[in-house]
Order: sequence, then structure tokens, then C-alpha cells
Amino acid sequence: MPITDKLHVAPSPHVRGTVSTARLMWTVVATLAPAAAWSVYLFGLPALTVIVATVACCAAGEALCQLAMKKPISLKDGSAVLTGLILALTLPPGLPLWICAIGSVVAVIVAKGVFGGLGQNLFNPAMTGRVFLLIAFPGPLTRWLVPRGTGDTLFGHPVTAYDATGKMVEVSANNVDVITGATPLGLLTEKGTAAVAALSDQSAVFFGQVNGSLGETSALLLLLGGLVLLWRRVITWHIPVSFLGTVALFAAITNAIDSTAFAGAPFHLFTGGVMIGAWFMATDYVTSPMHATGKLIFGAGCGILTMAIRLWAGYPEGVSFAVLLMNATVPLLDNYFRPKKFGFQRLTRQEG
Amino acid sequence: MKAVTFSGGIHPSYNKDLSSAVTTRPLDPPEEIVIPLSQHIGAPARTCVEKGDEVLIGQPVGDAGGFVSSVIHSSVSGKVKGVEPRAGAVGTEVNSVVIENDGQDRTVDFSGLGDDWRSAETSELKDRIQQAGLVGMGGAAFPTHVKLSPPDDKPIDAVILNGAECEPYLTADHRLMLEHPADVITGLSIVMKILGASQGFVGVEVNKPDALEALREASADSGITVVPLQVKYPQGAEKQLIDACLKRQVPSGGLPMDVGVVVQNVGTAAAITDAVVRGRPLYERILTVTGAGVAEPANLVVRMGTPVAHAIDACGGVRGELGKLVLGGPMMGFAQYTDQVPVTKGTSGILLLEKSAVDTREPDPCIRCGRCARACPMRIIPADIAAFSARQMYERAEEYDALDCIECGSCAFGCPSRIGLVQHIRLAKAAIMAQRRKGN
Amino acid sequence: MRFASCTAQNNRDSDDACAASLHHLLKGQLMNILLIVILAMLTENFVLMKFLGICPFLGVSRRVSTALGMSMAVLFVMLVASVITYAVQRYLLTPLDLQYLQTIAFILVIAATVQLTEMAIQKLSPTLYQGLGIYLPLITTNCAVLGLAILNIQREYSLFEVIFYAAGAALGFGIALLLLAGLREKMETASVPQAFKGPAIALITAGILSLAFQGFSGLVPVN
Amino acid sequence: MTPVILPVIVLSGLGLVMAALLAVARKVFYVEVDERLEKLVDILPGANCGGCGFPGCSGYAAALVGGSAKPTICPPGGADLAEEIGSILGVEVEEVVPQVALVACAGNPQSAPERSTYIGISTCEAAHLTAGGFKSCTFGCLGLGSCAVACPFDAIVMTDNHLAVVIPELCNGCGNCVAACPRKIIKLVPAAEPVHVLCINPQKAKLVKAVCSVGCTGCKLCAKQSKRFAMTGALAQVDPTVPGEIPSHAPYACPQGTIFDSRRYKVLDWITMPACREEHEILTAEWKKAEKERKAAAKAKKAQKAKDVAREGVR
Repeated sequence: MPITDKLHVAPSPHVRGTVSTARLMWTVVATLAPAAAWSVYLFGLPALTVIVATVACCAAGEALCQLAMKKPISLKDGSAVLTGLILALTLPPGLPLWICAIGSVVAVIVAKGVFGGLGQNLFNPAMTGRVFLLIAFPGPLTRWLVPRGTGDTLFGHPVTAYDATGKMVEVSANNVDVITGATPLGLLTEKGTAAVAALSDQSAVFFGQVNGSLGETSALLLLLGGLVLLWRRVITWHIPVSFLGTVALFAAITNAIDSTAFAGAPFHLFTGGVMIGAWFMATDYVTSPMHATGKLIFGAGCGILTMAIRLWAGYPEGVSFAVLLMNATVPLLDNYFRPKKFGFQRLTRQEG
Repeated sequence: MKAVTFSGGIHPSYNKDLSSAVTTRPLDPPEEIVIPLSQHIGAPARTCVEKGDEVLIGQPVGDAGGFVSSVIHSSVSGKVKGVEPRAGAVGTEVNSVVIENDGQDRTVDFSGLGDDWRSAETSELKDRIQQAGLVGMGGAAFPTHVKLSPPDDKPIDAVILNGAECEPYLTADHRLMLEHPADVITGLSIVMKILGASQGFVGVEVNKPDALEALREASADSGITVVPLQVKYPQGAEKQLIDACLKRQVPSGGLPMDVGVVVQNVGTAAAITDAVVRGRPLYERILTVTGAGVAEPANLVVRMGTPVAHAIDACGGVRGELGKLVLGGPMMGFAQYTDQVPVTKGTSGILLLEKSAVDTREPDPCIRCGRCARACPMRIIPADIAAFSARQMYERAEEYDALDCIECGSCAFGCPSRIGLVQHIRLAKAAIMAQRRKGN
Repeated sequence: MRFASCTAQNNRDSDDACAASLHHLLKGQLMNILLIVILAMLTENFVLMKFLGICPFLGVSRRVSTALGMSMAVLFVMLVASVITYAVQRYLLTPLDLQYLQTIAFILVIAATVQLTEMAIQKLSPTLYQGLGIYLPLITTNCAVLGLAILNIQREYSLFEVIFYAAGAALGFGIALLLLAGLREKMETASVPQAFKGPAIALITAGILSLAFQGFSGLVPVN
Repeated sequence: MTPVILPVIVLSGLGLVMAALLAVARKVFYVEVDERLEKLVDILPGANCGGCGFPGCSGYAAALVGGSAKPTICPPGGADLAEEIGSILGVEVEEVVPQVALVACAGNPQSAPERSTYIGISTCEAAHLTAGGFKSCTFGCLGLGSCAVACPFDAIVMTDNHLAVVIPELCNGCGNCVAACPRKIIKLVPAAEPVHVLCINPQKAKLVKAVCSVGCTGCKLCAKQSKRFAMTGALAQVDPTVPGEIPSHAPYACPQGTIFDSRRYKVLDWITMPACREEHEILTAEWKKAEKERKAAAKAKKAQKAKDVAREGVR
């Protein structure tokens, strides 16, 4: 029986694996979901609105870019949603929605769209958005809601509050719009280790009963999410291990030198954005090195820069700056630390 | 013995159980046979018959067109209908001898050496292999006698037979090792004698335990080692096989003989036994007809020059809507535009894929996930080379060792963005080689 | 010069004290130098934090190799020009009360240094000379070099500090240039929309790089 | 000292010191530069098309100064530039025949259908290497536009019916497209040549007809109309070395309609507009009719003459 239909011709290979870009992206989204849900539980509606607004704005921004460039709309691949979710998790709950929108625009349009979209960007879009907001709107970006269940005082310090115009006011039952308090890292920067001594003994930091950005709260859930990514082979171990390892080492050494000025390793590991940064931001494929050696250096660089900024620079938290700075080194790392190719070394022949 | 392997590689779905249990059976040749004069790497053969000539099975119809070339024999008895261009396996037309089969299967006299091969001169052994038109039967079809004539400054101490059959779907080598283990081992012994090699290995992936067992029995007391290999693609790639068996890495740009090794396919080894011991030239081979697009997958002994359509019909014909027809395995085989292409010495399988299994989507952009680089058995960076190739930056591609690519397809297999990495690299290689030729 | 007094005394009793103070002095000096270098390199990065020398920053950041050459040239020019301008200011302009000639005198010195560098590069590495093109002579009017010379005077740095501040500034320039060059090389294989190709996307990249460098603000206090 | 003189002295002194320094440096780092090089770079077109075979215009200039390149090989510059280069270098220049590229295939999907569905990278080279290309004719234009990408002058149009067409007015004859075409369909022809055979398939009539309805079958009918049509095997081509003009009816002699005449149609119209071919067919029919009548008349005349001769013989 002769074949009448036109056959397909294509170069080999003629079979493919089942991994797809969309599946990878949605897996990451799924592993971040528990941490996001936890933040909604802690902070309530203000957290939910930030997440929804940021994700929606990122998706819209991406679609807009693709329309403008006459490319097919590819929201299904989940990359814009992931960018939105990560950006949301780096923002404080209750952030005005218009600021969320500006951050989203910077993330998906300035940091990604104008570079040509998915895979072409040089800097982590979410980190670019976050750093831009932090520099442009330092006030709103460092105003933290107090999580559920910690009352009117936080770690023994009185809670300050702001009225609708942003002026600091005394807390009383009538005039509170938003109740806020400093983050553990903010306390450390302002008041030293004594202020957080009580905190670092408590498991609250680890389990996430602290205030901060949406995704800075529960180190446990983020760690679990990261381990799932590792288990599903979405990411490799190199970047998280070298990032967290460097932070721990740096903290341990400085703490050993002067424990009154510097907090210990667990505190630095479980507070702020280190967990989410190491597992979810620094491991972004597009903006991290491809090969093992480069990844180790990249992770270590993130760790060192994070700690340097935390301990000495003007900002209490340095993860987003560190990731962004290390993003810039990726082309050089990729170029100079390529894997040793097969047959590179001529082995001596066995006699016989 | 613990199963050995190389670094990198992938684990595709093998789908070998479609045909691995089917005993080989001979396929009656069709009424018309089309024997291409170029079935091998190197110069095409020169035709030595004319229209109207009567030919017998085993009679040469083409003489070697040079040292790196091969003799081609008739696979049926009958009358030559003509010498004309016909569809070949790479899409272009190839000068072919068309023979009308008289159905009587008359053969020339086959006179082999029998067991006397052990005392024969190596030059006679090599001559018999050359005259039998032997080429590598794993797919590349490199003339065997050339491989068995290394220069004097490259002494060979080890011969490895490749029975990995790491390509998904294919079971031809599996059946051959299971049904004719003694031929395989004898062939290896002949090659070792010709090359003066002291060590002989047969590498077989552990997903073929029955073949491993059969070979172990056949090789008892022969000093030949049967090496179990881990199941991983491309375990059967020459350089990776040597790395796994002997822990020797063929240098970049080099050949196996640079590390004192010659690799032959198990099919070639059995054919060597046929040629030397029984005096039979290479005019038929075992191949697998398989895939979801064929009704009854099977392993067939097929005469060279049989159109693949004839072999497919013998397996119950096409099932469902046919999307792709591939000669060889799914990882490195060639897609065909017609089922009239003939089976040649290098055809190890006919794979039929359904239309629904053909992915026609456009590739997504590269997200630099690095899966290709981790899968690459040569440890080059397919994503970077492909990106350079797509922008005609061939010098950068060369700097990134595009020429080391063995085109195994591991990178493209695992690419989440479905990028045609192998094709990009192949284009870069072609451009680099063209540039080099221009430079010289 | 402070060390000289210490050894000149050559008094056995004060030897130990002298060694201790020397040690202390060295430690303080080392820390001071380290801080100055980090200040010039990161916190006050000339390109990304002070926005000086943008012209060569965008002009020669297409290739990592040329960027490296440019960094070396700038390092040389900055070091030499800093030292000479320091001397001109201290021993010529200030004693003669001619501080108002600072700008013109400094540019004269810088121009000559750049010319010298240009000639040397043309002789020693014609490929680099081709790669740098017009941007090499443009270091002359590079505000980074002039800015550095003037900052040195304004901050009343000692000669020792001038040298390290210049080295730090040049290193910072080099780091920024190399990072941008790496990024731009990578962008050659990216599908940047036609409208943004070339300097446009380079400026956006430099902008984001500058955002990232903001993280270093406050790392070292300015004097 | 007045307040004006001191600064003048100081600045002049400083300047002198620096000048002295530079003077010494100039001696130490002296590099010889050929002035002709700069002049050449200035007059070259600067398109960096590579048509000369050197890396860009500056590479060509360097080769010219080095004496390893002829002044006539810059296609965009043409004869005028060659003369200028000659005057700078002080050498005699031979005449340049301006050339343009020609895509010698008119087999659109109707006349030369696709034989398979190609999946893969969208360049001609890639498609050509995959199972010999998706087009029935393995000598036909694949229409994926690799030549258009290679053209530095935007002189190649990719038509809606999957063919490439060179616009002669825009073409500078640099030959980049010739190198880019994996099937060697594009060739350089003298710009003044009006008639072309739009096919490169060298196969015999049976094989050509099986894959394309507008391909050259090697019937040699065109060669009967003009000596300028030369046969290479079973393929007719216009021979640029043979002098003379091709008669305007020559295209009508081709039974496949493979011959194109730019004196009647623009090449883009010929490829894209079916109306041109329709008109061509009508004209062909008219010409054939006229030819038949002419032949019949000639035959009749001849017969008459023969009769006359016979009659005279009888007389």
C-alpha cells in the first residue's frame, strides 16, 4: 500500500522528552504558592491584593509587549505570572496598588520586554522591579504590617502606626489605619543584636510568624518549596547551597569576631529574603550561569554581597541588590567557566 | 561485573518491547530491487554491469570507487533493468542499479575459509572483508577494511564491539546477539587477529540480559570480555563506549585509533564471520520495522535494495495516519519523504511514527536552563552554539567546539523549548568546514 | 614622611614604642586605604553612581577584550594624571595663588597623558588601537579623569590617598565597563527588538546596572 | 609682575614641558601609516558587503595597498570607483562589466509542488539538508529567504508564492546571495543581458517534467532560434561569451515557458503576476500560428519553386 499523504520531514532527533518551558514555570509557581498562601493568612486582605494586583499587572504588561512586537501572546507559559508572584512576595503587604503596578511595569517591560521577552533579559525582572521601587519609593516599601497573633508590641518594642497621609501617630484603637513595625533585619540595623536576641532564639523566624515582605516570612515553607524544585529537577543544588552556605559562613565568622555587633548564622539565614532569594530568585534560569562552576561562584557572590550590604551598607536587606549585581556577572561567568569538554585531556595510554 | 557508563546522556522511553521478542525472519525480496551505488561513506562505487546483464546473488554490481569506498553486490538473481538515479536515503537521487528479480535465488559459489581463518594471513582476511563489501552496520556505514588498516604509528591494543544498541525502538542488534552469538564472537576474534589486538570487548546495555548471557556463553575461554553497560543514551556512541569500557578519552578531533582502539558494530562482526568463514558477501542484513505506525513490528532479514515499502507491507502495513518515516533510530535516523527508498547496508531500522506523535509547534525562546549542556556527552554547550549558529556567528561557534558535536540529539531531546539544537549545530559545522576548505 | 621621623630618632628606648605605633599606624593606614579603594570602586563608582565618563562606557563596551584594554588605558591615565595634577596644584597653583587656573591646567596635563597613552597603544597593540578608535582620544575630555583630579583636591587627600583613590576609581570604571561589555556581548545573540538595538538597550542595561550599584550606597561613609 | 603675566607664564611653561614630553614619546612610539589607505577607505562605498572577498571595505583597502587585490573587484563601486582607486594607487585599470544577480527558478508551488512537510529551522540551507528539501524539484528555489537575509542592499524580494526575486535596479552584484543559496540557483549575469533561462535542473526531460511544469527539459528548441542559447547537457543557458542579440520571439519557442525576457516584463511581475504568463501564452500561440503559416508558406513556395524547376527541366 503506497503512502499517499505528504510525510513530515525533520532533522533528528524524532522523539522528544516531556519537559516544557511552561511546565517548569508552573512548577515554580506551585512551589511558591504555599508561602504566598501563608502570607495571606498572616496579613489578610492587604497581602492578597498585592499578590493579585502584581500578578495581573505583570501578565498584562507581558501581553502588551508581545502585542507591540507582533509576537504571539504566550501567557500560558507562566513566566509573566511567575515574575509577578516573585515580585509580589518581595513587597510589603498593604503596599498601594499603584506602586505595585509601577513595579510590575518595570519588571516585565523595562527589564524583560525591551530586551526581547522571555529568555533575552539580562537581569531578573522581579528583582529589577523591586530594586526600582525600593529606590523610588523608600517610604512605602519599608512600612511593614504586623502579622496576625503578635499583638500591639513586636519583640517587646512598641508598634508605630501611620495615618492615611503617612504621618507617624500614636497607636490607639480609633486612629489606626495600618499597624506597622520594624522587620527583624530593620531592628538589627537600628538597635543591634540585643534587640533581636530574643527573636533569634524563637522559632517564629523559621516558621514565619514575623513581619516583613510577603515572601520573607516563612523560611520553612520556602525551604520546602525549594526542596521540591530540587527533587523535581527544576533547579540544581549549586546556587542555593553556595548562596546559603556563604551567608551562613559569613554570619558565623562575623558573629564569632564580635557577637554584640553581628547576629549569628541562623538569624541571617531565616530572616529577610535569603531563603526566597537562594531558592527562587538566584536560580532563575535566564539570569543565572548555566554551568556548575559558574553557579557556585554566582551563589557565593550573592551570599557575600547580601551580607556586605546587610552589615555595612545603607539598606537593611541586600538580597535583591546582590542578585541583581551578580546577574551582571553572568555573561562573564558563563564565558570563562565552561565545562571541561570530552577529550580535552589526552590521557596516557596503558601499556600492554 | 558492575555496569559502566559515561558522563552526561539521557533516558528516553525505549519502546523496545514492541519488537524485542520477535524472532527474526527472512523477507522475500520484491520483484524489483534498487541497489544504490553509494551506500557508504566515501567515493560511490563504479557500476560494473550493464542493462540486460544476468546477475546472481553475491555477484558484484559495483566496484569500489577508491580506497575509502566499498564493493556492492547483487542481492537477487535476475536481469539488470538499468542504471539510473533513484530516490536515496538522504533525500537526493542516487545512481542505482535496478534489477528485475527472477525469484530463483541463484547464488555465486560461496567459498569461505571455514575454521582455517585462524591460520590465514591477515592480508587475506582483510582482502576477503574488502571484497565482501563490508561497511559499518550501525548506521554510519564507514568501509570496514579502512578501519582495519590503521597507520603503523597507531598501534591498536583493544577492539570493542558495540552491542549497546542505545537507540530507542531498535532491536536488530539485540536479536542478532541473541540468535547468532557465536558469529559475533568469531567476528571479533578475526578483527583482533587482523589488528594484533590483545584485548577484546563486547559492550551490551543491561536491558538485554538474555543477549549478555548468550554472548558470555559463546565467549567462554576466548579471552573476550563481555561488558555490561548502563542503560543510557548515547551509550553506543563510539567515544562514549570507549570511555565506558576502557576509561580512555578520544582526544578532541581525534579518532578511536588515537587511543589504540577500534570499535565495530556487532552486526559488522557477524558479517565479518559470514564473509571470512562462509565466503558470503554483504547482501542482506537484519533490521527492525517498528513504531506505533506499523501494524506488526518485527525484525527482518532484508536484501539490500528492497524498497522500505515492501518491508512495511510484510509487517502488516501502516497503522493509522503515518506522520514520519524514519530510516534508523529515532535519535539519529533520517526522515524520508517517500517509502520507495531502498534498504542499504547502514539501515538498522525502519521507524514509523503516527501523525499525532509529530510535533509541529514552533520552538520557544531559549531560557538557558542548561539541560542541553548537562545532557551533552561531549560536554559542549549546545544552547550557545545554536545561538551563534542562528546568527551566522560561526567563528564563535567554532570557538565553542561545535566541531566536537556527535549529533546524538541528547540536547534537543531534553530541550524544554523544543529548539532544534542539533540542526543548528549541524549547520554551524557545515559552515565551519566550508570556511576551512576555503581557507586551505 | 611620618615613618621617617620614627626611624630618624633611632633611639633604643623608643624602639618598641615606635614599632607599636608603626604597627598601629600601618593597620590604620591599611584600613584607610582599603576603605578609600572600596569607596572609589563601589560606593562612588564613577560611572554608575556619579555618572561620569559615560561616553567611553557606552562607546567601548561592545567587546570584553576592548573593554579590558580601555580599562587599562584609563587606569594608566587616571594614575598618572592624578599624581601630576596633585603636584601641579600643590607646588605650582597654590603657592602662586592661581587656583582659578585649576581646570585649564588639569586638562592640559590630562590631554598630554592621553596623547602619550594613545601613541603607546598604537605602537604596542594596533588591534586594540583599532578597537578603541575615537574613544581613546576622547578620554582627554573624559569628565571621569578631570572629576577625579578635582575630587582629589577638594577632599584634600594626601599623595598616598590620591594614588589609591585613583586606582580605586579606575578599577570601578573597569568593573563597570567589563560588566557592561559582557552583557552587551551576550545581547548579540538575543532578539532585542529593532527599535531598542544598539545604544538604546545599552543605556537601559547601564541604568539597571546603576540601580544594582545603589545597593553599595552607605557601604563606606564619605570622609 | 602683573596678575596677567604670571598665569600666562605658568600655563606656557606647563604646556612646554608637556610638549617636550610628547615630542620624545613620538620618537619612541613612531608608527608608519600609509596615507593611501585612509584615502581608499574614504572612497570605498562603506557597505561592507564583502563582495570583493575581503573582510569589509577597510580589509579591501588594506589588500589594495598591499597589492594583493585588483582595483576592479568592488561590485557596488563599479567602473567609476575602479578608476578612482587606480588613480590613488597609480595603476592602470581594465574595464568592468557590471553584473547583477539572477534567481534562476520560477517554479512556484503550483508548478513545482511540495513533496513533504518540513519542520525545522526556517533557512534554505537547513531545509535543503533535511531529506533533500521539501520541494519536488531538488534544484528549485525553497523560498525561505536565506539570500534575502544575505543581501546587504535589500535587493531581494521574497514573493508570496515562495520564490526569491532579485530586483536588478537595486542589485550591486556583490554575490553574497550566490554564496548563500544552498542550491546554487542564483548566479551573476551581465546587467545588460535581457534574456534568461529560469531553471538550473540539468536532468533529462522525463525527470524534470515529473517535478516541475516550468523547468528546462533540454529540448533545444530555443537553440534553434538563437546561437546565444548554449546547451550544457540537458539544460539550456544564455551564453554571455557569444555576441549578438537574442530575437524577441525566442521565449515563445520554449514549450515550458522557462525563458524570461526583461524587454517585455519586469522580472518581479513575471514571477508574481499570473497575467504575465497568460499574456505570454497568448503571444506564444500567436507566434506559433504565424510561424506555422510562415513555414507552410515557405514550404509552398519551395514546392512551387521545385515545381517551377521541374517545369523548366521539362522545358
